[in-house]
Amino acid sequence: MEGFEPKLVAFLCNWCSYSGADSAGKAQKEFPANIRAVRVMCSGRVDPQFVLEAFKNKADGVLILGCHPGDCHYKEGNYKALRRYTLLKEVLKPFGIEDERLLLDWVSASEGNRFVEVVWQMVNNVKRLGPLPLRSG
Amino acid sequence: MAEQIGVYICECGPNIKDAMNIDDVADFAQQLDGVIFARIFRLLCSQEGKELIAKDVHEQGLTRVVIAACSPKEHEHTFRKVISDAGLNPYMLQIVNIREQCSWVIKDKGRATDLAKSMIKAAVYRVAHHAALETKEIEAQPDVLVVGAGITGMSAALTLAQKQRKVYLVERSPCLGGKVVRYEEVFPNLECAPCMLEPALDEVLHHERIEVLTLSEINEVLGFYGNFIVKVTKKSRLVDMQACIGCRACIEPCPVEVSDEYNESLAKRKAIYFPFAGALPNAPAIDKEHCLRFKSQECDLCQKACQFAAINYEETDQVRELNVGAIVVATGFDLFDVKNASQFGYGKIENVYTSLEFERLLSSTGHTGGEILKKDGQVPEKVALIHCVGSRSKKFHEHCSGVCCSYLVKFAHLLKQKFPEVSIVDIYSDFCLPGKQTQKSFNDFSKEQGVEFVRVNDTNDLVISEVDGKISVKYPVSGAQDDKSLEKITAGLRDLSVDMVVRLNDTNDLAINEVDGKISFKYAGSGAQDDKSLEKGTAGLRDLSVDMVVLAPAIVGAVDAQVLAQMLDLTTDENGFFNEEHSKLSPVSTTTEGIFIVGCAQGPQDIAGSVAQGQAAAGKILSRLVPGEKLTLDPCTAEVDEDLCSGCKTCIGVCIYNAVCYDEEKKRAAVNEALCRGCGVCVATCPSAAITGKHFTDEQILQEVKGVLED
Amino acid sequence: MKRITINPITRLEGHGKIDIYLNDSGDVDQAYFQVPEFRGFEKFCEGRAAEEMPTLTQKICGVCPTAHHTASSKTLDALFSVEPPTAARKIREFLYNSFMFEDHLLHFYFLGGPDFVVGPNAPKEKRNILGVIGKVGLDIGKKVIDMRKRIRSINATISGSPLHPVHGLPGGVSRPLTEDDRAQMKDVVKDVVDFAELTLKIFDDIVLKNREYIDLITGDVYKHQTYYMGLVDENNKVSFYEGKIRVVDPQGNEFAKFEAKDYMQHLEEAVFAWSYVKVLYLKNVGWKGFVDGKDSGIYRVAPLARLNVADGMATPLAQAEFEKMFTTLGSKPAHNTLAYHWARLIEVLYAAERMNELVNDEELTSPKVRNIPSQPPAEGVGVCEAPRGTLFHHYQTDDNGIIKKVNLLVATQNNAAGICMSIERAARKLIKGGKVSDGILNMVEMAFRAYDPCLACATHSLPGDMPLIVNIYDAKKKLVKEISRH
Amino acid sequence: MGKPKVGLYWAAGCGGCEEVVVDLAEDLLTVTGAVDIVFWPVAMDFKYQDVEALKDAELAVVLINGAVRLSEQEHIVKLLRRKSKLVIANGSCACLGGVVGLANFSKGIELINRAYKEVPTVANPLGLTPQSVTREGDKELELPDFYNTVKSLNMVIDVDYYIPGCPSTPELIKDAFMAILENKLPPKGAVLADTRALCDTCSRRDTKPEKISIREFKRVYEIEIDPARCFLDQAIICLGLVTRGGCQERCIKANMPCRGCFGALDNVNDQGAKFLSALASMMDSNDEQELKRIVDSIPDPAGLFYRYSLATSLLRGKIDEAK
Repeated sequence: MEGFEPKLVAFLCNWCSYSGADSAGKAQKEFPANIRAVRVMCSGRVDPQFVLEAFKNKADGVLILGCHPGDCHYKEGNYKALRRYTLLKEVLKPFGIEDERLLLDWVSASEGNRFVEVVWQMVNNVKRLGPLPLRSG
Repeated sequence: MAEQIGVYICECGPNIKDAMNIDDVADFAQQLDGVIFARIFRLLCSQEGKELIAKDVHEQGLTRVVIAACSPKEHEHTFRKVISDAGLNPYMLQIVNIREQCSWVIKDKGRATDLAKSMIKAAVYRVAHHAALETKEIEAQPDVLVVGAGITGMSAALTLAQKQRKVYLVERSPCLGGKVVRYEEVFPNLECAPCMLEPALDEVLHHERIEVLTLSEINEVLGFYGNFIVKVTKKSRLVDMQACIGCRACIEPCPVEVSDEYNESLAKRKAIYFPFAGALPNAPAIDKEHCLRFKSQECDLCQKACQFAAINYEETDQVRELNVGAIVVATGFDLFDVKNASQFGYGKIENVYTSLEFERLLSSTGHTGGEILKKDGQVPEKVALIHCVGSRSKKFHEHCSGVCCSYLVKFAHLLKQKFPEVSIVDIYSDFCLPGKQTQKSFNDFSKEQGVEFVRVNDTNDLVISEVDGKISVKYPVSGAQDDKSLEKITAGLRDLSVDMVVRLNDTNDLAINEVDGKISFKYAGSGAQDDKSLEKGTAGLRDLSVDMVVLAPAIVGAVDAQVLAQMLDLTTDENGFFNEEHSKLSPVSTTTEGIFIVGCAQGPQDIAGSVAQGQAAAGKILSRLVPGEKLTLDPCTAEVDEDLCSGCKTCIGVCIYNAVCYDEEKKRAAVNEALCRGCGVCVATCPSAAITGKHFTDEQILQEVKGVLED
Repeated sequence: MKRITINPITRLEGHGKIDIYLNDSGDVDQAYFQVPEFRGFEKFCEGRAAEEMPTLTQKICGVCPTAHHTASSKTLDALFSVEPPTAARKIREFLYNSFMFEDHLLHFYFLGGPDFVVGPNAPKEKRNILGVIGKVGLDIGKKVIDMRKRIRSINATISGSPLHPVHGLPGGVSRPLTEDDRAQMKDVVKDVVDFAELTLKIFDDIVLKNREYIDLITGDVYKHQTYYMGLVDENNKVSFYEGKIRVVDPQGNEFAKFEAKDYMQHLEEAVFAWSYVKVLYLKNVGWKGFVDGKDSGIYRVAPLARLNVADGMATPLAQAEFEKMFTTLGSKPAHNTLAYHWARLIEVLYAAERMNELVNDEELTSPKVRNIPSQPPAEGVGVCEAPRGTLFHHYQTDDNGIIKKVNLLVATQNNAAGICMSIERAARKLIKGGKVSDGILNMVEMAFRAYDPCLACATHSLPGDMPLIVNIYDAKKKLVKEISRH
Repeated sequence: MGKPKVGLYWAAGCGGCEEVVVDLAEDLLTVTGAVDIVFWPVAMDFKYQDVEALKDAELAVVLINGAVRLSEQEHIVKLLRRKSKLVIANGSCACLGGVVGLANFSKGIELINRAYKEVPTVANPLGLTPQSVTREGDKELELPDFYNTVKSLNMVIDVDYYIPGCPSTPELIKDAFMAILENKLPPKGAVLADTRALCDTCSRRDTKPEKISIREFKRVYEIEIDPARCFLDQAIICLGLVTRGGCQERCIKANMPCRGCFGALDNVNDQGAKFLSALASMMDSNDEQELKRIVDSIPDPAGLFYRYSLATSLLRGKIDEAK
């Protein structure tokens, strides 16, 4: 997809991933302007409706980033996220939304590098897929 | 009235200004709905910056504020305070992180500008839906309940018992001091435990703000941080502690004899008894379970024997209701029940002891008065000390109890002191001697006894060098290794070996039997043994003969921790220890705020560790439960709308803080703001969208999503 | 040339449209019956869980959902190779008869009946249930409404909803009946036979005692020599819930008798670009166009057809009426389309009698109403007699019971060709010299109304679109006359 | 002025919701006594033409059931909107898209091809499919266009009130009529049913534990279903907790789980996603592989969670193919 600049929404948990993004920033590591960060207290706060709303509002991809398993500030919030995500992935299949357009991953507060890697990876995947063609008519 | 949103864009020196067309951004922000102005300022976190905002709030009548600057992690609190001091609700603020997540990371100026615009748009959309939130305060009870009067509980209690604060110290047994008070000498420096504890025991007993409740147990805990209501049953001692002087005249006449749990059931006690000589409080207790009077027989021998009319058969159990703000759980440990590992022959073979039993043998307050004798009254000639019984093994418990090696060294030392001739076989798979002094004492004891454990395990002796581009590691030999990489060792040190060291992969593979009055061992040998008699040994089973065995069983959580865990909404791990809130950052807190776990209730500890944890928990409590002060609650909690809630209970199962409860009357869920941490898991889960996550409502988040995506 | 567009047709379940072309002398040159509706259940049921099919396919039609639910449940029995326990079989059959009873009455009193009861030429605002009530009196009207209500309430007790049952499972039903349920059912069932007979009496008084109507019924405006198809029990008696499918030729000789699973060897569908309805015909005779007779594969189903293919009714009172009808009509098979109304009421009586038999059956309340499937699902066909004709469901699934392929042959599809012919014939016979009136056009509509067609079913699409309009166009499609029925 | 004029219309719906109007039984007489029904194709001979003859807003209210699938339906609901003061969406199809909305998992053309070309019984050598306009000699026959996407009523016209359900209930319809007659209507846009989820009135609620832990979901045909116990506690998927009440627990009483026909509650934008979120919280594992296994025990989750609401879900159905 030449010249296509996807829009990605990233739901970042306040304690790990948002700080992870900040530490990438503090280290002045370049990351793509395609990412639109939305801060939530916990990845477990991310209602599957948010993901669908993002797609509905023309997001080409959605990331949910939380604390690594076992490190959740709220003990099990990220596991709740993982459960929903696993089921959501299955539910999205008949909607024809490609797997790579939605990603749940773990980024800790210190993992600025990892944040940047995950984000670039996602942006490149979605660039390959092109814009999300929502149902018309 | 229409919203008046003020947008501030911080240049952050050059950090933001140079990375984007900041004027474009401001012009763009200016156009957004509800925005009455967008100002650019050099450094908003500076004094002038703060004053500028405060001034605008007053003069421009701002109702909401958006600040595009650095990460909210840096200055959200700063700016909340600024607008709140200026008379605006602190939650009418939205920070836009255009530094860490824009100017510092987007190298293309044009793109950075566009991103900043959409981030600010999202913030303006969001802030328009912010609600004023009030920080709630609740009355808090500064008094504290400490469960367990061992050394941990006592140190917590003593630290807590300050002015205007009462501490209830609840102990199940008749006496204070837990297990430690029943040890003779404790490692590393062989202090006399009872002597060490005596002042503390005394202070606890006579402290005006500590109420000791012996023979007492918790039956019910209600409420939450700052306001727990605890029901405690205080069993009747039947002995008036004021009247009793502890003369022991009542003990002898008692016709009943039962196994003495305070001497690890190695001896017998009466139905009226002192747990051990010198147990405090210094008064006996009557064990209703065995006392004849309570088996409807006529007996008042102890009462007759008492010169002080201290014995009162009429005393009844009472239930106390305590109102406390916090609870410290110091319920200690039990030992792994070695009967569950039959290979050790424990319980079947005489003279096979657990470490706690051996402590009682060593103790001058024990039934032998400190004499170490075999059952036949003879002095042992050869004693085996066995590490890691039921621990560090997938078969039983995987954890390392951390103290056994140390006290086994102590045992070896004390044995040698008493009987220089005794030979000791120390059977171990690894030595764990952490801390400042234990290794030293290990070395000292060994030398002083002329015992030399021939095993170098000090990595400081390693020599690492580069040889032909490869790394070569040279290290001193160990005389006793089964490690293949150590096969070719020189045996130079062997001759020095006096006592035998046998190294096994897993001491749980041992088999101990009785063969004509002797205890026989079978263990898997490892081929290379540092023992003359076994020098030519090849791998396989070896026989070796001793006449006393001391086992070091795993330290596990108190057997009935589960019961308490249920009452306190705590969880325990597979070893019976209570789970802490965070293994590193909050080791003594739990997921139930206001309930703390300390000492061996939390995990295996030595005495110092236990005391430190007791005091740590006390410190946490003292810092927040201040007499006369209220507890402030973060307003960003969840809230249930009863008109929408169907009582489906889905939210209740997902809250690990037990902050959401089900009102059986109304058939509705309700959030306890004092317990809610605002994670929002229940909000996302509620199928009726009946729960609002304050300051992170669906609407607020969706507005932000809409904003960042809009073209 | 003029075109009369009848769009849409009314007092039926479903969307229908009629185009009548008049030649210059004003006589009918050609008439088309179109169904402008389609939904595509065959496709969107793919991927669904098999056990959901009874409650999915019933949404094909809100008038005969019980027929789809039952056919679908039987298809699941076959799909999972599991037999329902006797009690479950009887619960299903009771519900089915109760449903037929109510559905047929709905047609007589609400849809088809008004044409006779208030008359084909009555003002249109009278040609409906309210007009019927006006004619037969409020007492009977209340009886009708009350009976329907009570029937619906026991259907709800048995199957969950008065409209869309939910109890069907492979190998049985989700809930056994209690003695309380039986008591409630008995309290309704005690009146159903009387009510059926009352209805037959109304039909007798209003229709059969009326020379004009008899001529209309026996006359050749509404007559076609076709094959007939219907379900019969082991004694070749009419059966709604189960049995073999029997086909007779226009002379009444058995042409075929087969099991549901063999339906593909006997039936085929034709597609027309000008209608959403697929037209069924007998594969082994073939499609010869919209013509009747022995050489045309066109066959008809539903009440009259069921009676035509059967040797009689399984219950005494209905048997007597059966004999009376064929004697009156003078031939078996009877080809008189309007006799559908009569046959329908005889089926009402049969259903009433059958309900009486079942409600007193000891086994009805046995707690054992399910056999849990033990075989992996694969493929199944199920059949039952819907009020409007023979209904086939056919599913294929993967091992996990996820639907892979669906085929549905639905009641009115069987009659589609017959309806087309009947409408055209009626139009030809009734419209002469360009003379059309509201009454005449209503009599054209009576030609399809007799079938009680469900065009929703016919297209597995959603019924009931626009009211009937008649426009007369000249050959250049200029509106020359708009017929208002006021 | 005379009695208020009322119309009933049936678009892409099974028509069950009009049967429900008939099920008003004796109340039907009350209602018909209080109003003039001037348009009701299934039961009366008033015609499309009669509707056009009406003045704008002459009707007091029209009850429309069914979704919008064909051009003709869109045309008529727009006409009715013009002719009526109030429009009430009656039943799941009109409110949510209903079962017919499941077609949005396919493309329109796939539905046509399956029905007219692929099914085993069809004999269609020419590969004909229905056409908007067909020439038969000198004659021209029209059919309405078949849309690619099923729409709910409010995607096509402005809707004043909603009565959900598949089908809706006589009680709800009667209440609606009474509210209109007595001028006691709630604010525009209201759903005229319960404000809480089905669990609120479910006879099994008290048997639902505070924590449900599911390691494998069960299908209704696989197990004997306890007639008194919460379905979810039996690992059977029941949409009651995400579905508006008012249905009188029809399915529950028949010992079958809720399938969601009354749609979601006021603050929920996507019934399927919300249910997914609640259900996932009951899946008892933190391990990815194990969770996948648990999810695999749900047959056709999307079809189940969006059973009645796909057409009105946030994504509305399967996305188009990339250009």
